[in-house]
Amino acid sequence: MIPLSWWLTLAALLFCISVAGIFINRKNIIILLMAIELMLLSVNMNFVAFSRYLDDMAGQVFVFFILTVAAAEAAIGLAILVLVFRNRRTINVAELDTMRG
Amino acid sequence: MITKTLLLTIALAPLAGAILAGLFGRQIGRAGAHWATILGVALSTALSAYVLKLIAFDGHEAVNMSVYTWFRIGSIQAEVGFLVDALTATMMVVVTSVSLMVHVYTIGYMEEDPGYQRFFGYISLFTFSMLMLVMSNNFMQLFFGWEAVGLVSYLLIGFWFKRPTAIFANLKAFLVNRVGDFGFLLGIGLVLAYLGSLDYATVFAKAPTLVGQTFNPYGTVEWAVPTLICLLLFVGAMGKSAQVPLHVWLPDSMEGPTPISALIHAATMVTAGIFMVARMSPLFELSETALSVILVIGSITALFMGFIGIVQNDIKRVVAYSTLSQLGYMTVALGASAYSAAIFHLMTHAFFKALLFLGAGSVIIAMHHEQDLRKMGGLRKYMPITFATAWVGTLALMGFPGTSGFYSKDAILYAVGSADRAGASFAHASLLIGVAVTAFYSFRMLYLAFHGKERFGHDDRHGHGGHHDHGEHQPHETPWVVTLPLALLAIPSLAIGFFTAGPMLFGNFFDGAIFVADGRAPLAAMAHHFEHGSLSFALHGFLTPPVWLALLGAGLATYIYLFNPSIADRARKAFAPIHHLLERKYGFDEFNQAVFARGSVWLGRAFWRVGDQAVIDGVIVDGSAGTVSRIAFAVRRLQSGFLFHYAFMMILGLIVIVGAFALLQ
Amino acid sequence: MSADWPLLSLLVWLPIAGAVAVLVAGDRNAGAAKWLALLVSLATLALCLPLWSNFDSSTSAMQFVERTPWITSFAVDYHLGIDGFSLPLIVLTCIVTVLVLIAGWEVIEYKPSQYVAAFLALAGLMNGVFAAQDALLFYVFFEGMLIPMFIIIGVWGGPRRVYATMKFFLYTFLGSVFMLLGLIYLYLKGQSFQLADLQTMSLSMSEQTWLFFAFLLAFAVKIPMWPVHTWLPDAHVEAPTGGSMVLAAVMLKIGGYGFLRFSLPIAPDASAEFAWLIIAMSLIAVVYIGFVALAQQDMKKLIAYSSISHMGFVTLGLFIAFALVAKSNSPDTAALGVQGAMVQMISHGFVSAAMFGAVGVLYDRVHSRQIADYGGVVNTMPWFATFMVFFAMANCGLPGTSGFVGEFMVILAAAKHSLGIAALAAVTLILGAAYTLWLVKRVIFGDVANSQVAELSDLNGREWVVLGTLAFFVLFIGLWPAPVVDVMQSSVEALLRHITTSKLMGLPG
Amino acid sequence: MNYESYLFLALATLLVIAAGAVVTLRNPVHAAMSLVLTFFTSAMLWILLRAEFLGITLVLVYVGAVMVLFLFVVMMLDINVVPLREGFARYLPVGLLVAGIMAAQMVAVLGGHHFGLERYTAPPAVIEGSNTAALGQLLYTGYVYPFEIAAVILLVAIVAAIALTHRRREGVKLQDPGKQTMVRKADRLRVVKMPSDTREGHGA
Repeated sequence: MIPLSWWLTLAALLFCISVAGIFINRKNIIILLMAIELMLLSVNMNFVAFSRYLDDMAGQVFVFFILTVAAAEAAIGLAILVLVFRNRRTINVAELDTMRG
Repeated sequence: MITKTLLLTIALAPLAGAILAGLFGRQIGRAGAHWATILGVALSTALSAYVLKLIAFDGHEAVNMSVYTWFRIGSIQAEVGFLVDALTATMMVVVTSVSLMVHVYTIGYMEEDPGYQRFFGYISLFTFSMLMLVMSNNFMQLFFGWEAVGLVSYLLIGFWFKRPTAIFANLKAFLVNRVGDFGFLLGIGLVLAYLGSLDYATVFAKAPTLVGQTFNPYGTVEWAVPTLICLLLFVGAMGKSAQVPLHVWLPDSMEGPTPISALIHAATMVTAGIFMVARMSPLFELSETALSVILVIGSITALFMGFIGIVQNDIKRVVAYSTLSQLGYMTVALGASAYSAAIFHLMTHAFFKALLFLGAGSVIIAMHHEQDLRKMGGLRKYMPITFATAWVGTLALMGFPGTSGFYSKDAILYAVGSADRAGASFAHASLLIGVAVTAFYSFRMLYLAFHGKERFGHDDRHGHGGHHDHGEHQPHETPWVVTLPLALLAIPSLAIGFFTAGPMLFGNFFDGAIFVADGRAPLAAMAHHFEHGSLSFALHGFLTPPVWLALLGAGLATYIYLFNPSIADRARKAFAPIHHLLERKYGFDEFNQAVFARGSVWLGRAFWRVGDQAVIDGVIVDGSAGTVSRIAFAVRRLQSGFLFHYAFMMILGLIVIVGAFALLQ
Repeated sequence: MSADWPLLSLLVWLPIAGAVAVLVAGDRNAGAAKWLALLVSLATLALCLPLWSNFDSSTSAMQFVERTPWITSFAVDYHLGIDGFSLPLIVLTCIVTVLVLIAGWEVIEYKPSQYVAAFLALAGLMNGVFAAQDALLFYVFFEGMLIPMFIIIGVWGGPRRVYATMKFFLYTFLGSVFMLLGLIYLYLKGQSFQLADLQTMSLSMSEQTWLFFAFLLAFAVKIPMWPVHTWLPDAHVEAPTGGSMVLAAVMLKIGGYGFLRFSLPIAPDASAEFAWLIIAMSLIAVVYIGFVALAQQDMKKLIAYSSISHMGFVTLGLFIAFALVAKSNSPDTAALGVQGAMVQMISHGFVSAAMFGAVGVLYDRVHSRQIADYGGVVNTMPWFATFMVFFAMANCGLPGTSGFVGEFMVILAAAKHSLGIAALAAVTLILGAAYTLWLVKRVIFGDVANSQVAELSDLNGREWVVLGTLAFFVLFIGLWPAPVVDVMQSSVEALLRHITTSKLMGLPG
Repeated sequence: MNYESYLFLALATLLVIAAGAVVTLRNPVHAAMSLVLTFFTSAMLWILLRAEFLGITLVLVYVGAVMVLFLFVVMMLDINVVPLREGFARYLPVGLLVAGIMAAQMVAVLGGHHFGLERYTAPPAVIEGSNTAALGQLLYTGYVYPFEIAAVILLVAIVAAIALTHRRREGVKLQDPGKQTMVRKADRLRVVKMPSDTREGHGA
């Protein structure tokens, strides 16, 4: 049988990969957005695993909501990305630092 | 009958004159100004004489009344009131009469001066302040008069405010007086602290309770309270009567016009200190040490200031240093508990010193404001009256038997001789030498100015001859307005001693006012010579050492300055170092200027630069503001605007939290 | 004018209403605005007459009391009342306000109506401070008063005015915040903001110590006492003449008044305990600041430092009273000390206002405050010189002027306590004379220094009125201080009786 | 080790590889594609966990909508990839190191010790009733308000996305039927008086 710890480890790995992703390519916003999607996925993984092992549907309901929010977030993220591109002609994070302190 | 209105008129008449002349000078014009003030002072003189007659001859007892309450706080109260007894009456007469002479004299002296009305306003304001000081019956009003007199002397010394030396001298005079007042106020504070009241009557009544008390400033040091109080009060007297450490302002005050030198810096204000000590005799009698200190300081002043008098070339400065020396004599008299002798000398000195000053002023007018003795000589042909009166003044100053100076100075010498206090012998010796020195410099001045060949001749006329028309460069006698006061002052300089010596020194004239501890009879020695009247005492005088010394000094001066002037130059070269020392007045001025004046300004600048700006402002106030902005700037750089920086920080935070969670498990 | 008129509320709100009216009148007709303001200030001054005449100086209880609930939830009342301490200060405020309005008549061209309105508001608030008997109401007026002054210095000031006014505001505000903490603590402990209750509330020693230091910080900045004084010279140098006059004449007194109303009665034991600290700070203020004043090149700065030195006497007078009462139990000398402090405050109000007024007269003509730019002013402005010398004499405490009365009393009281303190305090006689008369020598006396001094014109009518009135008061109090002293005597005795009864009474330390 | 665990391991490794590809691939389109693969694998894993409704939703919502959006955006914006990759090599070690530390920490916390079989017994292999019904049951009773709010969030997201990116570009010719119908004769017709040009000489 698959112990719960395997699932959690898997989700943790996913999470770390997305963190690495953010660290590695610092310049491309799209990859960043994807990495965030990946993080959300790993969180959902945990939820589902827990709901399964604790036999409590609440976890899955929560995943449901996370999905909606994630979708909304991705949509707006990309909209902003498009706008940034239109105004700045680039999405290279290194060149977008006008909002500094 | 002495009533309050009488005393008020005496005090306020000069004030009214002062206000009229001072504030409304332009309206009432020059004549109006001097008439208003002269009338005021004349009225005051007449009434003072009347009061003196009542007290001295008609046996009117002392009057002590309060005019109005200044403030009352519980048991402590300060009033403005008058105490008129023999001492006050004498002082009133001296002050008002000399002031009257000076007022008349000023008409001539300040004739062409633009500030004519202002000057008259000031001298009658001075008379008012001096009267308030003399007539007061409590310490508060005494202090009021004390400082008011200092103020007027400040205004008068700096009368010609265009002259930088004058406005330097008046600032110096005021500040040195203030140093004296600093001690004086502390003395008054202690009097209030230990005797609970400011009123003379209660203070003198409770004075004996002070004897046993001690004051310990710190640790085990014990100071006798009466000595402490008396010394502090004497510091005030030193400031006002220009005793040695605080004498530096008097020579400089010659910057003021001559009338005020006569009035303030010879006759009245400088004697305020002597009057105060005499008035406080019940306190001073309690402390032996205080009296010896007074004795020593007085003798130092008398002797060493006399020496400086010898080397002075400015006619007014010679007389100024002679005043300093005579004040030393009076202080020594006080030190020897011979308060009546001190007051007696104060009175006689007021007359003949005023005479000498006004004489000098008359010479200055004649020489068109030339004050240097080396440019004078042989004036006796041109100014007979001034010459005669100058001789009278000099004889009185020297103490020639019969003159008033002789009686008062001998009284002091006898008192010091018989005093058995610590420092009395030193004082006696220095006074004796002082007599010779006094005679020497007064005759030196007389001869340089009036005798010998005319040194104001034609050779250096071109120096500042420009503005004179040549016909009139011969000096001529000053108008009657100037010579009349000289004559009037010459009479008391000669006669007053002869008549008043008896009653004042040995009679019970001062009984109510001056208190001498019963163990001491300073003037007993002199009394025994004085049984059969002052004339015989005068003749007897010729047999006593002081008169010989005086004649010796006079003779020496006569020989040097009349017959063989070259000796003076050779002497100057021979004793060059001493001469140099005397020239620079023992370095007091340079010392004060360097240490106190520049020192305190430097200290002020140091406190300000370092204390205020660097420490308080720099570090604490602006400093804290500065650090806040520095921190803010540092934190600002954290927000670099780059997305990945923010991401890193989030993730690092996460790692730390998870790490902490993991460790804490 | 029987006492049923709400005199105190009128005194507080009439000027403020006047200010609003003047603002409404606006800059269009500046002349009307200025005349209206003068009218209002004269009316306020007129109100002081019935106040003084109906004041019963035999009792130390509060008089002309007005009390209505204000913030009921916190038991805060709109509670006004005056006793011996407040009355002279209110009268001083009204007089100085009238004079300041006259002084700044033609000088201010930039937005004159707002300038005048600010002063009226300031007057009302200051009267409020002196009349407030409710701690919170006092605090509201205490803080409110800063705003008009902040504007006056900030808008019509000199070149570095922003720095000066910011420093002035933050400094005072920092201090008063701690006072607010104290007040809140007291409220929580005693459920009331009334001063009377606070004063009678029994507090343990540690509470008192904390409260004492909270009040000390608030009022030390205000007086200003030695370490926290550096805002005053900057504020004075940059403030316009009128602002300087009011700041020196009245606002410094609120610190002293605060000690009398708050620190001493509410925390008597702590005050007694730390009296030595305050005495030391005051003596430093007198001597140290005296020397600093000697080294100044700017006239206003010199006078500002001199007022710090003079205010040192106030705190000295107040806190010797403790030592005197405790050690040598002579209540009369203690009363002398406190009276000396009060008289010193009032006289310094007139003298420093006059000195700043005088410098203002010169500044209006030559637009410079540096001593070096002047010399021989007496030749072209004889009457001004007379006034200046008179006020200089008052500033260095010459008897016959009010400057002397306060210092005389405090030094005498100090002498009873310890000669050393009296000696240090008396140093001001020499230092005060030194820096003031040196200033007079360099500015007034001497030959005409430069062309500007040559074409100076003597005082005009307006300046005559201002300097004349101030001279009258300085001379009056100098020659006859009895009326001022008698008004305060019963309150002083009540205060001394109050502060000598310890508040500990068996409470834990 | 039964069949289920083998399946799990296979899918897990595939998932990890796909996720690794997402973050490391050079071309954003390839990254998007590998993200799609990741979502598919995780859907399968969820079904393994008997959460089939969510698996399907995941595929529908994410792969269907979100990834399409991504691809759409990636292709629309002609992104010059080169500069975007600059820091890749330099930061690789740091990234891996940080990820490694985190992974180690998490595994230490989530490892067998806490969440092993003995703590969480294996769930029953078979569950009666459909997962969707159970989810629906819960959703429409206990979580009605959150459900409504989720709907509103989606609406807001839609409106926001449109509002942000919508722009009115001038110079775009488009018809406005409303205006067309309200036209009156005067707007279109203008009567001009012209001199009649007779034959000889072209008019006066």
